[in-house]
Amino acid sequence: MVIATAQNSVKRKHPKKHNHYGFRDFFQFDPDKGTILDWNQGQNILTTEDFIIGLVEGLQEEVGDASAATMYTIGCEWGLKDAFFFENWFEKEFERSMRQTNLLFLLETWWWPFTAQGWGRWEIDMGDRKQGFMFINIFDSAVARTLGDVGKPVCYLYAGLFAGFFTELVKKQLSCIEIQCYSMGETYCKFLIGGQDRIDAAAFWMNEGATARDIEKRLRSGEILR
Amino acid sequence: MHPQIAAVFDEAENRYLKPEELKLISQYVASMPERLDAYRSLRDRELEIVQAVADQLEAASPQESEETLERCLKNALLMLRYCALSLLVNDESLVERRFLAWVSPLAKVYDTKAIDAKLYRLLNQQLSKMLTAKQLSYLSPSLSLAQEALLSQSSTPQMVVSH
Amino acid sequence: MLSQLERLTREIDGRYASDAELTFAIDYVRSFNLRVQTYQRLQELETTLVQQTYTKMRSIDPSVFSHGGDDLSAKWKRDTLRVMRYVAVAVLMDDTETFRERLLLWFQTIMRAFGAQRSCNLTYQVLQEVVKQSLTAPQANLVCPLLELSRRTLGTLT
Amino acid sequence: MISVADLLVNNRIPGNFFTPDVYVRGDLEVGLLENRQGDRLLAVPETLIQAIYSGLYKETGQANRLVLFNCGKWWGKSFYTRFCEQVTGYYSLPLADMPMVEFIQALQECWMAHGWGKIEMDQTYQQRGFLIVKIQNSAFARLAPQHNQPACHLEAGILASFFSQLTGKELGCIQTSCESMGADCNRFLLGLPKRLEPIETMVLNLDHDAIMQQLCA
Repeated sequence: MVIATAQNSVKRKHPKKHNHYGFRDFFQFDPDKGTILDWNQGQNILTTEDFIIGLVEGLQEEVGDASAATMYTIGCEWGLKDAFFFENWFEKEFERSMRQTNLLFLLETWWWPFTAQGWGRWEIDMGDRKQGFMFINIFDSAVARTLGDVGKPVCYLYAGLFAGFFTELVKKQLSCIEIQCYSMGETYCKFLIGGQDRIDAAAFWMNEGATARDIEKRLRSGEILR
Repeated sequence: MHPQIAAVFDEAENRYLKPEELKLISQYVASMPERLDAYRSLRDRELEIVQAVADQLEAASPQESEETLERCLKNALLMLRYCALSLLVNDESLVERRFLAWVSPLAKVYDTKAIDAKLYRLLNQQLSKMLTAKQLSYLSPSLSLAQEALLSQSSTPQMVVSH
Repeated sequence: MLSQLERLTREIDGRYASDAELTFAIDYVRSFNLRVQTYQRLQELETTLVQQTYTKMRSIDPSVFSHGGDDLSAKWKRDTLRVMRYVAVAVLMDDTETFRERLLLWFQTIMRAFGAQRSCNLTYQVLQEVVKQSLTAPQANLVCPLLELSRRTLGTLT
Repeated sequence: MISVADLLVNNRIPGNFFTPDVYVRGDLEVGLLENRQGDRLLAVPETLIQAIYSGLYKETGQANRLVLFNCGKWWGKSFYTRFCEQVTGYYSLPLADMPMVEFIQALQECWMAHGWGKIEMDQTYQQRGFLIVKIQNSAFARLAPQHNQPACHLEAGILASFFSQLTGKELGCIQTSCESMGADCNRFLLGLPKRLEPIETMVLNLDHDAIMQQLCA
């Protein structure tokens, strides 16, 4: 009702409004076309978790264990494309270059559309940025929540998304690994982003049974695989 | 609700409401008690109203099947319910999105325009007997919107897929 | 009120609302005059309230408006005005939920990104005191819960 | 005599279950979307749709079409179940008693509410064992990377699953026209896999009408 009537005009009337992430502000439904556009004029489709399951199961059937790597690659492509998409709307909305913006503010602004699109909330920990790595927590990962408790990390799509986006943002090849997952019985998912050497080290330690906390500690003490 | 009232938060950070905008809200709020009365009357006397319509319609259409009449009456009940809601929140577009978008394509397929026309005449008579002129004036924008939309469309042949 | 009307239209699908479901509308009609008065009062006093809060905060903690040598006063005023104006509309419309969804949840992440929680905590605490001095008790009772919500949402360290 | 009271079920008259502004709601505090049944929804942005195409191409090369079709089949299977649950629950009717017009209309509304475009059934060739499904404004067609053959493999998969379950027969689905190639809409031909076989090669150089002509000659 109400707000839906006004919704199509909000962006037109207030193109520079920043707090536009409520459902009825953010999405514009076109009843003639049967399509949905978001605030930044990107087309969206709504799906249930069946879409994620379909993707995971369909891949499993075709490529077997390579499905994890494939989901990661899809994520990387997503992050890369989204970095360009983001830069475009950010600079229009805020009338300034992405590179002359407070970094934390920039990143919060990047994640807001994902929050509105139902991908869960995040928390970013940049305390170790100078050392070349950082952590992201995701609450209610769409992948892990969908697949349930399977005893190992499953959010390759998110890991790829972060790797792709941050690689483009800092113009340096970065990778990402999920070191704690809702699907391992944890309450939220934790991702480590950094150069390949660190990600390899974390993967190795995880294989040996290290927890996210162990990995954080070892990284902070400067330990790296030889 | 009136789109302008629904939009009060949109400009909140830029400015306070203009006197005429504030007046619009005040007018709506002032009309609220009467709207609520009308809503409650429609709710509490729905069966009485529509039953009277049903009896007259059945008597006036002996050649129509009960199934068809029932379908039309059901749509009329739904229409009245959405019009009542739209009277309450002062938003006719609700009737379009929630009622017409669903019922018009079906009414088209079942081709019930002739019966619907009769039905609406009877229904409107009942309503004008029961509501005050003021209440009727709140109800009629959505009611005429719904009735005109359904009576103005042409019919299409029915689809025949089977399970 | 807006979010309640919206919820009503969502929840009553193909049926009528019960009297209990309509109570909010009756309550709103009853409180409306006070809401308009309060809204207009906030509009009149906007500058004074913000200025008084600013002075009081300065006397409590002079460091709160500077960060690494930058004077944040102008930025603080803009942010505080923004919240105040949303509070005013939320009072008028009796709509805490829309206030939260349209402003607070987003603003919380922004304030955190800039590390402004301590300043926010103080701001919306002092603002409540100032409002209580300048508005009548019934008016302040409509405004302060929203300011307290702002303090808790924007001023809490994670 | 018609009793109006008997027309009501639980004092309700069902309308459009899939009305967009009622069907979907968002909760910004937790960053979640859900439908009116309480199932979680995701808004898949166009950058992800593009990434699915390009990521799969990188990893699986030409096989990406088959992979997408398969993913669609998995998706369609659950979609059918969920859809039937929703409509039978909301309209308080077992599926077998639901008039086909209303079932199809609910599907059309459901399709639109999810932003998947407009879907229509064309039964011209039903006597010959084919059903044509037309979809307009598909995001999968609009965001397709190449424009030399039909691109909506995911949708083809969904439709194959959906109509297989609806009809109780294992059906195949082949796309015969695509918006990405300039067609007015995406056409999907559904039928028994054996009867669809000859079309696989026709699709590469014949348009939809020519295919139907050959098929029904």
